[in-house]
Amino acid sequence: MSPAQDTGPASDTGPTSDEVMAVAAARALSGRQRVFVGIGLPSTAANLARRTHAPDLVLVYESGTLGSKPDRLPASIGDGVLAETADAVISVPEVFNYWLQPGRIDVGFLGAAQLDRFGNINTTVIGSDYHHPKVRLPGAGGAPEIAASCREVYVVVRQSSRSFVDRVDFVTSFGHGRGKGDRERLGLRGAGPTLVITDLGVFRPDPETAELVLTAVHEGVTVDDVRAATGWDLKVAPDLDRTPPPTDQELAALRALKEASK
Amino acid sequence: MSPAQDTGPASDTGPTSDEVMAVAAARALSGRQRVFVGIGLPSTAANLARRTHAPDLVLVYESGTLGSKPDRLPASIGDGVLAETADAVISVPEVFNYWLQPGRIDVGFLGAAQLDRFGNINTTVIGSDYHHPKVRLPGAGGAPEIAASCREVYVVVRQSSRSFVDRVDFVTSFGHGRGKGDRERLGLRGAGPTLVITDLGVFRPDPETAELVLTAVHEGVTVDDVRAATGWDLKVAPDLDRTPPPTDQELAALRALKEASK
Amino acid sequence: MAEIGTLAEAIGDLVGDGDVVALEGFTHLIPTAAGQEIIRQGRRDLTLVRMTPDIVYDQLIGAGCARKLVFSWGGNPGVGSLHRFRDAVQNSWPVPLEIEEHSHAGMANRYVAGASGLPFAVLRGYVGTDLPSVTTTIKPITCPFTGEELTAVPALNPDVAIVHAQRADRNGNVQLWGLLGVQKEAVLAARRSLVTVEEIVDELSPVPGAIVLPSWAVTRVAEVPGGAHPSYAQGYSERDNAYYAAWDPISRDRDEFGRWLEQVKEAAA
Amino acid sequence: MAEIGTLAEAIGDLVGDGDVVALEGFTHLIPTAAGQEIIRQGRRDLTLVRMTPDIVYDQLIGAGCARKLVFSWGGNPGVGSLHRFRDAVQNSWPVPLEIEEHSHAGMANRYVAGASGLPFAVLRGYVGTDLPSVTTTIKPITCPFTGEELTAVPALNPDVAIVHAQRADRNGNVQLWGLLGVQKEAVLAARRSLVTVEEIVDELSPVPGAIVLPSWAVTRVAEVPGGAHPSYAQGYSERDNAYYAAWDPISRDRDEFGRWLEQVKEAAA
Repeated sequence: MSPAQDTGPASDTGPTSDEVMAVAAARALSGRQRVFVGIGLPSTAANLARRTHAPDLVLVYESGTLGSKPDRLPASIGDGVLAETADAVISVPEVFNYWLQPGRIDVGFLGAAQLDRFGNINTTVIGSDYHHPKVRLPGAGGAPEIAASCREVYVVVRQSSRSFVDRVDFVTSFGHGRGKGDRERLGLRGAGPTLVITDLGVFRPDPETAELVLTAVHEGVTVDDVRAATGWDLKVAPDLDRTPPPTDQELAALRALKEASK
Repeated sequence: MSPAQDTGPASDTGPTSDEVMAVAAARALSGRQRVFVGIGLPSTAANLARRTHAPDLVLVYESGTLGSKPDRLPASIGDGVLAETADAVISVPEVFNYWLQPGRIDVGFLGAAQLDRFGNINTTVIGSDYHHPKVRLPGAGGAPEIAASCREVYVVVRQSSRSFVDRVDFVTSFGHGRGKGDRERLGLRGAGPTLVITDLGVFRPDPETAELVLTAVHEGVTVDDVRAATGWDLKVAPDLDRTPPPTDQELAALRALKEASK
Repeated sequence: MAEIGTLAEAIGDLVGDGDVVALEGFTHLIPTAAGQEIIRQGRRDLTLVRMTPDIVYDQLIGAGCARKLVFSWGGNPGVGSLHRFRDAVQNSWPVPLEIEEHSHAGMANRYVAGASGLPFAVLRGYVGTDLPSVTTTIKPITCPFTGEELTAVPALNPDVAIVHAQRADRNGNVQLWGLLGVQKEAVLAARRSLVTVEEIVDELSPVPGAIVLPSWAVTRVAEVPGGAHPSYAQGYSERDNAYYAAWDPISRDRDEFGRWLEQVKEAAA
Repeated sequence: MAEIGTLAEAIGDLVGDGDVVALEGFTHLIPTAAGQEIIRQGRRDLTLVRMTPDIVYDQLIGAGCARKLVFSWGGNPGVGSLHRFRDAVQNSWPVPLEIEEHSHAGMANRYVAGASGLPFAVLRGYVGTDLPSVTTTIKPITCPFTGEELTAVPALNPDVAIVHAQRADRNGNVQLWGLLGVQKEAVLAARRSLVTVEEIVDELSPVPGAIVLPSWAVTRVAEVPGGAHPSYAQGYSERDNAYYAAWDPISRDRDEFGRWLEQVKEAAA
């Protein structure tokens, strides 16, 4: 059985699936890492990490803030609180050219509308015809270069067989292409997606093939649940982990962050 | 007879040749022109213009100041007074890329160690062998791109047969090459040197050939004086002007500027 | 020297049918009032350029002002989709919308090239993605020193750039601070520019983090307090998050949007 | 995270014989004390990079620390020539000095490319001049969109960049203001960096016009009050114009310079 769907935080309820995902994603960050943070789930997770076990985490937002220390979840990447609490505010060209492009950022934290078995990301169009899409999505934003230039990429995404597909309809951001070695062939410097966290579990690329493999399931989730929400023939790591459930402290911090942003 | 050599300002003496030159150069600027100012004679002239007939002149220094309004002559292009009185202070890459290169500056005001009959400037080496120069000069600084990108270039230089040569030993900054049309052939956008002011007179390029022609002599200077200080067979404009001598007001303003910078 | 005038005059004088128009402001200082004045004056066939076509462009697209959109991320930030944008792309409603799609890094560098008087910019970008297969303004370029292949994008030089700023002085010098986005680059890249400001003051006292656009780099300044609503102007207003949420149902429905449009057209600038 | 230590330790740890070293500061915030510590520690065969090799590089060149100079303007600003530089170029004294000569625009863009992780930069520069005939790091490049020919210069990525700033906090975050030169670009382009500062403070209060280099972009910070003398640190000191003038006779004469050098070597950092 899956955990309860996210129906908004309430201090007397157990964790929702989104909360489990946010906590799992937050735990993946540590120390003084420099994290390039997309808005939404990545921002929630990165801020939670900074408020719990990783107070020295350096949050970089594409709106041009280095070292933001927001006391609430920013409503957008341009939320004033990001600028007001930053070590430095810089122009958008500068954040991409001087800070992202040269590989100064440890972790790029991205969301996805579609993610495929090799960690390629689509946020552009659903459907095979770009010019006549079934669904027009927002587009690339900063993601293609975040995916290219950060030392590693973590993806956080709600999982379903529609979002977790064999092959994305459009490669907005390059993951591992069609397998191991494709990034090197293209001269991409970062390691690409090394971690994918969903509301069901955790995935990592197989070191031999770069295909995403299930390495952990969250509390209350079965491997069959995950398979049912995966659009390819999912491989499972032999030493499958179970994500420890959010601690009371983690959950309280997450809910406090969300509450403060209302 | 030439005017007295510059032996330092004294309020009860007539103008020195450097003062005549500075005043003549200042008069060439007017209105709201944006002037890219090199240090030394150009800076003196531009500041004098701003203090007398052209109070709205916009002074741009390569150290990164837009609209400096110094109350004394800056001792260097990095004098603190330039930053403190500027409308905007920007980085050095920005001043060259965003402000100079696109042609936003009306007048580039340059000095020269050598200047030739087609307005090419040398500030690099004296002598024909770059690698074993007779005299090593400071080099290019901002001048090559100032000469290329400003709408016009004014050169202010002390004249002698050594500095006013048929052909410069090294083209540090391109004037009119070897004649009319060379700038267009190279795709240079600005008009190049349109005015040269020395301690003896004023020169402008011939519209047909782009060769510098004497168009005015300063008070007390003869055409023969100028020919003697010119390293090529100098052409003289048929309607040769005589520079009106500095007014008392101009001289007082110039001396006050210099006094304030001590 | 920037001329100071009203918003309606400025749009009337600077923005013509068929122009390439960039309204910039990266989630902060978005010149929404100027966008609505363009709607009110009924401009058509615009090529709209903007890194993040959010509500301001959803409105212009829904009103049928645009023929083409050049962009890198089109969404209602923190809320979801831009439904007028989607309706135009998916259903050509109210008019077909051509798109030229880039990444943020590419768009930012295109403005930098435009501001720098260069025909193109170089970046490490787009590699491995499908964007170069659908966007013709992305090409490879080889380093003449190392032989390495990189990506080139052409300069953006809009006919008009419009941005919002906190203040201008009476000479038309403009001061803005907080998140700076690509506003300076957009203004410097454009042939003409309009800056709407929260207020016109006697003197621009220094503010930490502020930049100044000198009057001689700006065509027109118009005092439009609140002109960035529903985005914000740091030091003057807060982001109206409720408006972003409220826009979703208006944008989602053509009739709802039509009623919104009538109201805008009836309002004076 | 930048480590905070002494100047002598920093030079000892960061600068090795044969390194490519950039000391930057455009007439303001010139890290002269750091240059003299390099002399004191007897480094040799350095490739010195600097837009404006003024007194600080005249001293290093005269002391025989440099094998090569990469630069765009070498003079004693407001005074005249750099005689140690001239003596090295004209007479190979005390050791031969190779030069790689650019314009300011070229050098600035080379740092920008270095800071941006690109192998080269594009500019409208050097056209018609004799510089490309004597400098191999200037090449033509063609715009892939318009066919126009422009100029490319390779990135500068020094082994070490050294700059002076007004302040740092105890975490090593650096704040500087006034004329900014290319200091940010030099630090970001370099593999290692040292910032000498006027003072280390508990908190970096905001200052108009200031920029901050985050601690994680800097290798080492050393408190060196007056470390920019004879240049100045806006808000802390004035430019010592008399020193610039006094340098001329010292620099002009090998023996005078030799006496100056002995004094520097005897002084503690």
